[in-house]
Amino acid sequence: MISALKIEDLAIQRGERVLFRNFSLEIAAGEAVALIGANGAGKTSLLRAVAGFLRPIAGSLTFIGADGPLPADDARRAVCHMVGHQDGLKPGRRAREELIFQARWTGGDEPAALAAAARLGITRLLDLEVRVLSAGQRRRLALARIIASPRALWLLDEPLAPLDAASRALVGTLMTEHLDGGGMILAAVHDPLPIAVRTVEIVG
Amino acid sequence: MISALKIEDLAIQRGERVLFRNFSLEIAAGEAVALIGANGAGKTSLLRAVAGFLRPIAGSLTFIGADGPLPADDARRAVCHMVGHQDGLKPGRRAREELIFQARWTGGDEPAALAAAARLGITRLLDLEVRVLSAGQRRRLALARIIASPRALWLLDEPLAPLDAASRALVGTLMTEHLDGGGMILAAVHDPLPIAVRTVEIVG
Amino acid sequence: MTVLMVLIRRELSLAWARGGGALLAVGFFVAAAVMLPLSLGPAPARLAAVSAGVTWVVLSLASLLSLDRMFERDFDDGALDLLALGPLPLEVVAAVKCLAQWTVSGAPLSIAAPVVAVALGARPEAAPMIFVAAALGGLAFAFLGGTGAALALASRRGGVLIAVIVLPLLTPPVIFGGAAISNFADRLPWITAVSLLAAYALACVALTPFAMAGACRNAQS
Amino acid sequence: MTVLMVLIRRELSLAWARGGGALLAVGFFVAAAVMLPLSLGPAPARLAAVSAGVTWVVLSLASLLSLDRMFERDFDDGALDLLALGPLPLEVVAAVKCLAQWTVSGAPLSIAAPVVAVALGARPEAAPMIFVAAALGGLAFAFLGGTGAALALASRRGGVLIAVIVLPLLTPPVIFGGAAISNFADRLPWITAVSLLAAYALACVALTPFAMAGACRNAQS
Amino acid sequence: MFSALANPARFMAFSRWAAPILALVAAGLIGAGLWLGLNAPPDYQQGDTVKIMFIHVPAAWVAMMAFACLGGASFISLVFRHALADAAARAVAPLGAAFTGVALVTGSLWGRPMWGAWWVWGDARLVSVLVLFLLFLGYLALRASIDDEAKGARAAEILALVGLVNLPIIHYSVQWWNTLHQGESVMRAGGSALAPVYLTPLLLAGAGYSAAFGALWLARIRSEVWRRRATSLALRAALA
Ligand code: HEM
Ligand SMILES: Nc1ncnc2c1ncn2[C@@H]1O[C@H](COP(=O)(O)OP(=O)(O)OP(=O)(O)O)[C@@H](O)[C@H]1O
Ligand SMILES: Nc1ncnc2c1ncn2[C@@H]1O[C@H](COP(=O)(O)OP(=O)(O)OP(=O)(O)O)[C@@H](O)[C@H]1O
Ligand SMILES: [Mg+2]
Ligand SMILES: [Mg+2]
Repeated sequence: MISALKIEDLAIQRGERVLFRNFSLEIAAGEAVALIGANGAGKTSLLRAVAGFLRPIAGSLTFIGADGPLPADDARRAVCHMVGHQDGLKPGRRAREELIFQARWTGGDEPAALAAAARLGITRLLDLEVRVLSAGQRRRLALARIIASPRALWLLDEPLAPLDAASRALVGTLMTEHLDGGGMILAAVHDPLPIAVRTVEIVG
Repeated sequence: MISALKIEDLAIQRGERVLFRNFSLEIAAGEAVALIGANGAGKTSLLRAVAGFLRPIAGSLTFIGADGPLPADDARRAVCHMVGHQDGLKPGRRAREELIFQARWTGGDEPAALAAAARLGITRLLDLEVRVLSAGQRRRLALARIIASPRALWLLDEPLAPLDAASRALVGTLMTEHLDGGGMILAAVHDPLPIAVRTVEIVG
Repeated sequence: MTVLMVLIRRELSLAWARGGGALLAVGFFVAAAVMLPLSLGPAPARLAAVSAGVTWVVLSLASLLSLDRMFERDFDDGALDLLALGPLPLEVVAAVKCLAQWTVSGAPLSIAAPVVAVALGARPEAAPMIFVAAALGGLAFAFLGGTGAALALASRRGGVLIAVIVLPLLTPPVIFGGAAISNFADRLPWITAVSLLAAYALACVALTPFAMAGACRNAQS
Repeated sequence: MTVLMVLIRRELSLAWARGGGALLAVGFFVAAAVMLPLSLGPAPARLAAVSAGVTWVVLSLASLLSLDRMFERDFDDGALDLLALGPLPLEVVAAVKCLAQWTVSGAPLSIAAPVVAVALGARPEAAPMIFVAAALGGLAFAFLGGTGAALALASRRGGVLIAVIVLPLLTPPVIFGGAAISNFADRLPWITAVSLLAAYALACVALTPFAMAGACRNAQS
Repeated sequence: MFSALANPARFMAFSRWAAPILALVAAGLIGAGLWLGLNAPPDYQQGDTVKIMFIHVPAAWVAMMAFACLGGASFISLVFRHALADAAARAVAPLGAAFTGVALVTGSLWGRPMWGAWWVWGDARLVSVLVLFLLFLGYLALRASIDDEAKGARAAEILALVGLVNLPIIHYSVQWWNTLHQGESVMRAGGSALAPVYLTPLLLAGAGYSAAFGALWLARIRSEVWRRRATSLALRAALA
């Protein structure tokens, strides 16, 4: 469990282009940050840097635990949940297989996975192949995964886009619960989130 | 060019489940319809039925031209543009190759494709591989395609989700121009469109 | 440029990238040919006796490489939907895909085949027939492979299906081709075998596009 | 169930679906073996002389089938990102993927290989060595193929690259294996060749996971 | 010395005079080696064809050395993320391919009179050298096929490290298999099997080839560094 994420003077480059420089942000336990910015500003890139996929060209990313900074790579494997533009679900497999695998892989178990599915209202869909799910159902499946295993930091990339109004409200509730339990959320969004958040803009 | 699309008493089944029955809708030239409904209600399925991918179990779909109903399959090949959840862009190819091919395939040409790219502000990105584009840039590329070749009926599945505010306004303008030219739009959405539209809800 | 040309150009370039095109198939084939003497040990006489036949079999395997993905990518990323909304029917699209596959892998292979066979010790007189058999056979392999790939689209167990569906269909052209090559080399009558091979290939070209288009439509719905 | 077991089960089932698993590889292999005598014409002696070597080459090719997609799907659909955020390092994930690939195709192939070789006329005494060579070689092929597949991830020309990258690396095990089989059958000393093959396979198993993980991280960034 | 040269500015200063000096040394050594070699008496078995040795063998040595250099530079670049090491790796690959090509062609020319064949597929040494050539090409192809330069560099470095396994295989191929190719004769336990009339020019040519390789490599690294400076300047200009 971590108590804060500290981003200091971060600079990220993609290809030949520096997307942004001197980006600083601190997220404490129980806090949610909505990341906004134009298309191509670098929201996804920032999330990927936090998750450890991109190496920043300058600045630092620190995961702070109860006793100070943690080794970043270990911390990531223990605390990060990510739902990106690509959801990592295999079209040819059943929703149940995918959910249970992904829950277990991040430290959850089968009952937790089924409970998460129930929570998101997709129990009925679990025996379908992922390929036949509607866009919103599929996103709910991806979100069920992060409910199924408790990890402190949620990195979400436009999590609500394909969801209907009821599901958005539900995800709002789930986010609130996560924050109340000391979790953190960093979400890249174009539309406002259904919870109270601090908004941070990325400018190139 | 068609002057109206007429959907009468349509019923669609996916797998074992009938999604909806007795769905009727008429879209006239210059009109836009926003299709709303819960996740899994069948918005995408309806769009795919209009495009001819799904065969309805009951009811009829009629494309009406200047001199009455047209043979559906020929009409589709001549008037339908579709931007679905999957955008049909190949990650490994350059944006330019993809755009020009798709424009030509639907009856446009290279200058029109480049003009469309300029219109959507992605000229600078044309030499990049599709895989490195951000979600919003990629969606703009998919939309540039339908601007590049004039077809009367746009079938759009959540077209605005990954776009930033400026691009949404721009797409609103493009839609208005399309409608002013006698086009039609049928768009499945969860968030309101930036233009005045008739809203139709799908209920199972 | 007509829309057909546009499609052909695109499919050629995709086929090239997808399977590694010519280079992969030819590389695979040449590698196999190189490995053969390595794994047999250098005993030219043993090798020469079987070189034409072995070349032909390895060739048929090489031309199967990456066939299974002919439609899968387009299906998964939605490109097949866009193709279906274009001016040409899916039957034509499917045929163009198979021809593109043949052009980037079958054709170069059929040029490489006689060279490799002769390098392995086949009699040079057999070379023209190896070329003809490889070209015709490659056509049949591409269209049959495409059919298997399209049929497997809607299933969760694509690969298995392709094996079960395609391999039996591939056997006749392999037999005809092999007979044509060995008869030709042995100065026996070879016309029948070649005609059978050609007839089979043409039948594949003429008929399988309908099967492919139907299978694609079925998967899309 | 430990998380490693969870991963292994998933990768096995994906490998099975991806390449058609055992059925495709073995089917492909048996088909090739059946076609061989058909295309050579019935001349048992000619065939028998080369059967072990040919089997070995066809086997090495068959085990390359569908290797190229080992990482590509996971990369394209984002699953690789999720795997990277799990408890086990990517090196382990890569190794498990290759082992899964080997289990669904290499292992069944190495059981089929001696049977096929003997059916083609190889001396039954050679069978055990064919099995050993096929099993060890298959291991090397799976890990080297995976390395090529991972390296090609970031590129637009995946297939070609895999060929250019992997084929040279495959040559040594093919040579070692071929030598082991033919020496064993000829009652010549075979220990060196087998040890070299085993050493090469083990080196692949031990070292390439680092290359694969590095290549995946590089592509993800 | 390496840590000192790791600084690009210092490297550029050093290589500026080191490259031409090495080139001169190479010219001298190769000239001497070839002169001695071509004037050596014909071999009692091989006749005059033995003289191909003075081109073939050093080229083969340098080809292997080049791959070792490629592997070393790639390793440094991968582990220490040192830009100069990457430039060095990139610079050495085409050179290595060229030397390997020379070894293959001269070997093949030599093989025709000696073994009666240009090429023998069953020979492990020949094939493993061909594999070396293909690995160089693979390295270049991989680099070229990835648009993002940093990513391409990294992927190619990984490949170079994996390809290092081929080096011992080439070297020991003559021992592990019964090849047609010459066994170890120069550098083997128990002293060289070669007569001094041949050995001296061979060693001279070997040293000369190595110096030529060094000179070319330095020059190529220099131009690579210049190319990078130019692109980054152009980029800065474009962004400004
Ligand atoms: C295409 C054909 C050939 C290739 C690829 C080739 C390759 C090589 C290589 C890589 C080496 C260096 C081995 C090492 O230092 O570990 C070498 C050395 C040598 N080669 Fe060749 N060779 C070929 C043909 C020939 C022929 C035809 C001859 C003469 C009959 C020959 C004679 C030698 C000799 C005498 C050495 C020095 C051996 C030693 O001292 O280790 N090579 N060759
Ligand atoms: N390998 C690369 N080479 C060149 N440019 C790249 C590369 N990868 C990403 N980019 C560029 O980096 C920019 C940042 O992309 P990113 O996905 O982070 O944006 P984003 O803020 O998430 O946008 P969106 O709102 O559209 O999702 C884009 O302009 C993209 O084109
Ligand atoms: N082959 C199939 N078998 C069973 N059910 C299917 C099949 N294909 C689709 N469905 C179901 O059909 C329903 C309609 O899906 P559709 O994609 O049309 O919904 P949607 O209205 O677009 O939803 P969203 O807002 O989430 O995009 C979903 O519940 C889906 O699970
Ligand atoms: Mg984004
Ligand atoms: Mg939908």
